[in-house]
Amino acid sequence: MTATKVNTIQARYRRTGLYLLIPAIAVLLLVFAYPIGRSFWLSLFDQNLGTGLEPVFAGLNNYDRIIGDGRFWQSFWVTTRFTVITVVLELILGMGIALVLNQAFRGRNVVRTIAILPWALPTALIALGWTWIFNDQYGIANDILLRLGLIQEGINWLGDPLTATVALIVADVWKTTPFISILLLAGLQSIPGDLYEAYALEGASAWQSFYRITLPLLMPQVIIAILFRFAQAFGIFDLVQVMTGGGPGGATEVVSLYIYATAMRYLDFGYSAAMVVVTFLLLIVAVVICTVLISRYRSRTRE
Amino acid sequence: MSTTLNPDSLATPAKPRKLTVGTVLFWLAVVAIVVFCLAPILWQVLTSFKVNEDISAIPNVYFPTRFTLDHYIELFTRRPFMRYVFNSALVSVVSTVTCLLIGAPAAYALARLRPLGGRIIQAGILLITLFPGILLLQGLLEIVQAFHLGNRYLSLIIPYTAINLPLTILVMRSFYEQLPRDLEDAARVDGYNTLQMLTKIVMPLTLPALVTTGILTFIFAWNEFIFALTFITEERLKTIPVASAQIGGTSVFEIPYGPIAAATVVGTIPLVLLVLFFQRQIIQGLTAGAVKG
Amino acid sequence: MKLLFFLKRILTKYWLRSRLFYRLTLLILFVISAALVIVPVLSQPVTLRLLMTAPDVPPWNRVMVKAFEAQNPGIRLQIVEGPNATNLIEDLYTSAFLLGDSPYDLINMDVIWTPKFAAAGWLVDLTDEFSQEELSVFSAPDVEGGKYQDRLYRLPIRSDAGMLYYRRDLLEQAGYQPPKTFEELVKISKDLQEKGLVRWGYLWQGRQYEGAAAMFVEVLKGFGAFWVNPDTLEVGLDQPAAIQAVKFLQSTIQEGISPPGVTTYMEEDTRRIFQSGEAAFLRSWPYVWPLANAEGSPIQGKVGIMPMIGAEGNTGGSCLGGWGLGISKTTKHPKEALKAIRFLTSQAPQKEFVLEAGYVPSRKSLFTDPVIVAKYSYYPQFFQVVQKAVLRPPIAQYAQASDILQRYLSAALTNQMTAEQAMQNAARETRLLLEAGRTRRG
Amino acid sequence: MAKLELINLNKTFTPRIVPVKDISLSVEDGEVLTLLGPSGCGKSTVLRMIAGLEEPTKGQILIGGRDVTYLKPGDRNIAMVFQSYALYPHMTVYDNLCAGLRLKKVPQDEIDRRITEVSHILGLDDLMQRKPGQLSGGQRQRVAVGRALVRRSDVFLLDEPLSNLDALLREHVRADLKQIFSAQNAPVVYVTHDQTEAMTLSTQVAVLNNGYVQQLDAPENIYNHPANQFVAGFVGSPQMNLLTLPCQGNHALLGDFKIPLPDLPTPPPSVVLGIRPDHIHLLEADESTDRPILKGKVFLVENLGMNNLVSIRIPNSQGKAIVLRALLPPATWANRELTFTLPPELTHWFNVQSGDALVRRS
Repeated sequence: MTATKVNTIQARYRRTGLYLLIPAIAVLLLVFAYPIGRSFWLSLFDQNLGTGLEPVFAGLNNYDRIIGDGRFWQSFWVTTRFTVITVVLELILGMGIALVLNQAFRGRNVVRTIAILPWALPTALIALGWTWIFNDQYGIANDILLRLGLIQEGINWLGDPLTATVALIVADVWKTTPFISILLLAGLQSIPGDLYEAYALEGASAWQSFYRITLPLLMPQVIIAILFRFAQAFGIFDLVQVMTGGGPGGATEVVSLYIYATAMRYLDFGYSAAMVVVTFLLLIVAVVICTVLISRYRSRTRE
Repeated sequence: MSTTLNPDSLATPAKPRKLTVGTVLFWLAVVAIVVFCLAPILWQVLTSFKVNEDISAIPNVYFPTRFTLDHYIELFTRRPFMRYVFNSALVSVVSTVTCLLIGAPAAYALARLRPLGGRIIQAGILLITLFPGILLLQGLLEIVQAFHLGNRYLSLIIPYTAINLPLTILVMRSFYEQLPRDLEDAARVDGYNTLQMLTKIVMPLTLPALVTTGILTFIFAWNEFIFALTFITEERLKTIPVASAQIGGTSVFEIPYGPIAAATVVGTIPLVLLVLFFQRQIIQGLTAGAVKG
Repeated sequence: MKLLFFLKRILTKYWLRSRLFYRLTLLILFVISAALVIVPVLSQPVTLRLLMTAPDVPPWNRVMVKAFEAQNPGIRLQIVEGPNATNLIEDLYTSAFLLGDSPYDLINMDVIWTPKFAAAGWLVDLTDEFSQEELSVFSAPDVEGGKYQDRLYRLPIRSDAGMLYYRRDLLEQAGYQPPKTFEELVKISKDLQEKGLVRWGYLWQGRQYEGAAAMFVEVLKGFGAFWVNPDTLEVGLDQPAAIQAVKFLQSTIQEGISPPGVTTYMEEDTRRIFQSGEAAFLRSWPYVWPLANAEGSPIQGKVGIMPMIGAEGNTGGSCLGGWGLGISKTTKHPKEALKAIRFLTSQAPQKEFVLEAGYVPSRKSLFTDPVIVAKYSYYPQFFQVVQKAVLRPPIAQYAQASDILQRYLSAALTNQMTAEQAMQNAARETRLLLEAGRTRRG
Repeated sequence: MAKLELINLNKTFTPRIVPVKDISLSVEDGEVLTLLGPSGCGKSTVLRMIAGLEEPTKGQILIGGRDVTYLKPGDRNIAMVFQSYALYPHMTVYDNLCAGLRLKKVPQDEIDRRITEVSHILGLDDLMQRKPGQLSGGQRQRVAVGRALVRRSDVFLLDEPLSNLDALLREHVRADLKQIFSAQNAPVVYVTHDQTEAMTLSTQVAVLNNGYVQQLDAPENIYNHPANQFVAGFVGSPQMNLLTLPCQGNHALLGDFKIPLPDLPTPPPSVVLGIRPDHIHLLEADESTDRPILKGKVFLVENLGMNNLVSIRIPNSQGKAIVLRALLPPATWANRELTFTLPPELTHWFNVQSGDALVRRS
């Protein structure tokens, strides 16, 4: 019997399964694995305008350059700051929106539709819109603040490092809070209502039940949202490219913008590959940390 | 089924509301959400219909004193904006369809057929969803160079398909796992082979899921910027986001906000329609893709 | 129960299915028919394509294209409209070349792109196509700007140079001659400000962008410093003179001669202030002149121009801008492209172009051409400016070097670093950059 | 028609999860074999292996003498009714019925003939163009059976087909199924955890537990002569009293009472006594008997409607009191002292260690 095992039903299914997977895997390897692997390889070479765009082996020189590159570390800091602030704001706002949308009220479906709209729209176009809103002369942001008497004269939002960062954060929070609130909303709906009722019977206040039931039970979704958003925010490109182009003065230049400029503008391919590698490794580290957190959380709640 | 949103089943049961401070605050929150989400879009829409004097009026003119379609007309006459719309549509639709064709069977295999290395593949796919496009750009550029794909739709279709594959696979897999296994067993007893079962039983049954996934894929493809910016330099082949971001004005130092606003409106209308019609599916797909993964 | 729920769900969505099939079919039909339409059946005469900023397109179409196609029936010249910002145009050209098969045959190049495009091997070497004699009709700096490592890649078609605008009326009123040095400029500015004639003395572009690099090149020249020596790749940013240059710019802000906002200004910001009559001096490009002197401008007829000045004991220099044409290596029509360049840079079309668009010509004789002078009386003055123009370093990694400089210059101007710190950092990073290519090339 | 044989089937998922350890069975034409057992006993796995939906780790499956162990489900010529019915929700009843036949390239007129016949038997004539979502539970169940019937398969498999129906409907359908089974000749394998179904529908019942067949027998034998303690406890409701009792010579000690053991070569130190609650014989006040008399006090009465289930505490001077449950006609039993006997012919004896019956009767 065992001799014919190769042709057993299960084996046949498995084989069919593999065939079904092959096209997808091939595409994924081509578009994901090759570029990443290639970057690792290329990061060991100098390939730039100085070398006539020919690769010349350079060992770890490019990594050496990164260490001494003030602009890379500035962009790194800008990205990290942007990521942390937006993710925190989006989580708080997203949680609020999710809690509201989880209530039953007239017109809830309409509000839900509206609430996911920002997420669905093209970032580049939305960024153009925000650029206009934050225009120093004709922007509505200034106009509203002026009318409210909060400022005395118009702010050149995108012209100042601090306000440009604020503008970017506002735009990103607007754009991606819906994503988080969707995730959290799904989490909220999977929490059985009788839990709240049981807890309420014990005399818990709304805040207590949020803190004691909602938050802990929502933790997996929160961690997943953080992970997703972290990766996305860390790789943000279009919003910044369109709104500030990294300016003023590199104050809003995120890592991906610098990598893009290094590759596509400076044609410093070896160096940009090294930056890709560094960013990639940092992302992996973050993912590992999050995964550990999730699994630890899950095993803890199971006990 | 537990994490999909079913508006009929509420975590908090509806109670008859009385006008209390709580309800007032609650409705204020609802209004705030609506304003927060809609205001920037509305401002852009209003701008697109304003004459230039209104656009650059100080203090701001909120509602156009005179409605004008000039910016839209300029958009379509000065530039091949129809082409941009067409390019975006073509690239998005083709990559979406390809993605579903490749992704759905793969998702099924992962959900039910337990192929060799399935777990590793799945973990890899999960990881991949987190990679930002910038990490792939340079390598893809080389591929594009090697196969002379520059300024061809394929140079966008392939990356879009690939980038959407992980999400497609994750979402479809979670839908397939919810499918009652008995149905497939019954089909096997009836004599369907795997492919027939996929096409005749599983796919038709998960058509809503395919639509859901397809919409997500379409949205991502329509909105993509960095590859479209890099792999397409020919004007006729540009997609809407890139073309809009590159709209030039009549003077070097002036930015044409009217046409840009109009471009924004034109470029987002298809997506607004999608969201209006498929709100539920989008939410479902997103949660299935992220939470189940 | 689960199954029942599932069935219910399927059924409630069933409407979706039927309509969806309908929609999908429609969509596929649409895609197929559209694909058939696109298939480019363009077996037309030779078409030369080039990309330029949106505002350049109308005058090109009105003059150059019309004239060229009239003279060369077999060749079409197609101008592709790009975005406004020139750096975006550079990126588009760069991407196009990187992708291989560039869709552009001719390249309309800013002066600072030439070394990069040439070093990348994307341009046809034109050195042997043009004799010294042919080149001598162009302004010398413009021709220089088309060279990289002594080979010619670009023919100038339009010149541009930084210059100093001043309020002739106010200077006369206060009894001043136009300044010869920065020191004089500062003195006059202060005086005029004190007299309440103007709010600001001197306007320049201090935002972190390429314009600031161009502006700074002039100040460097004015202090006798240099940025990068293109032949030796020596970096001069941390030399005392260069640091002096930075300190001069810092001082204009500190002393209230320049508005604090100058560190965020680009050309238009400074022009608006100058044109509203609020400033005595402005460093900018030729495009300001017609606008400042336009009907209804508060300073119409009250403006003078001169080449950029220097510090005491140094001669100043104007930063060279300007555009020229090169040929893409991947073009299928190099002969036609060369023919087009010869035609477009020749006397008659350029003259007409200058008259139409008000651009600064690259051919020397046009500055004094009677017809042109009749329309633009100030062109002979421009000639002086252009002749004194200095180049930004024609090195392959100019863009990178410029970004490094902009970064640290901006840091110094906004007082995040001292002038010394900033320039030392800039010099160090620039050296690292040039090193990465040079050592391994040789 | 074909005999179904299972030879030493084993299914091992992981070394610790072995739902089917070693099962051999055979079902002849016209037989209805019920696989009865608690959930997790491996009965569904056996059925799925017969269908080809699972693959045995060891062992063989023969249908009509043909080895089908590694054949695809579709190639085995079997039909199966699923617990959830597994009707294709996107197809009409008609399409559901003929899907399998079409795949087998049965000619259209033959398909129609068979469907007409089956739909007539099952009363599906008016439902042909409906989709499963528009059918009631009972109708769906009939369609599922119909789908199996039209295939005219060599073996007919049913996996808890009645468990999704409400109690009333279940009785009807049970009767219908019984008729359908007897009207056709293929071997039927029927999986259920419901003993009533097993008793009413089958010609043979295999009680499964723990991956083994505990007893394979006619339904009445399963009830009356359980082969071991598990079968005794699993079959019958209310559950049989099973008491582990110490032995003294030829007697088992039930509290302070002595019950004679059956004839055994060597009397064991202890033994399990089994007596169904309904078999406990209450002695009337004037009734006399030569059997050992037991006495106990009622401490709990559960009203089952037709009867009362009475729990009796029997005093035990050696240790803890022993509890017996008896099924008695309704009366005020609470706190009464009862006198009763255990009819020897209805008393079962099991080995304490193995659980096997000490005496096999047939």
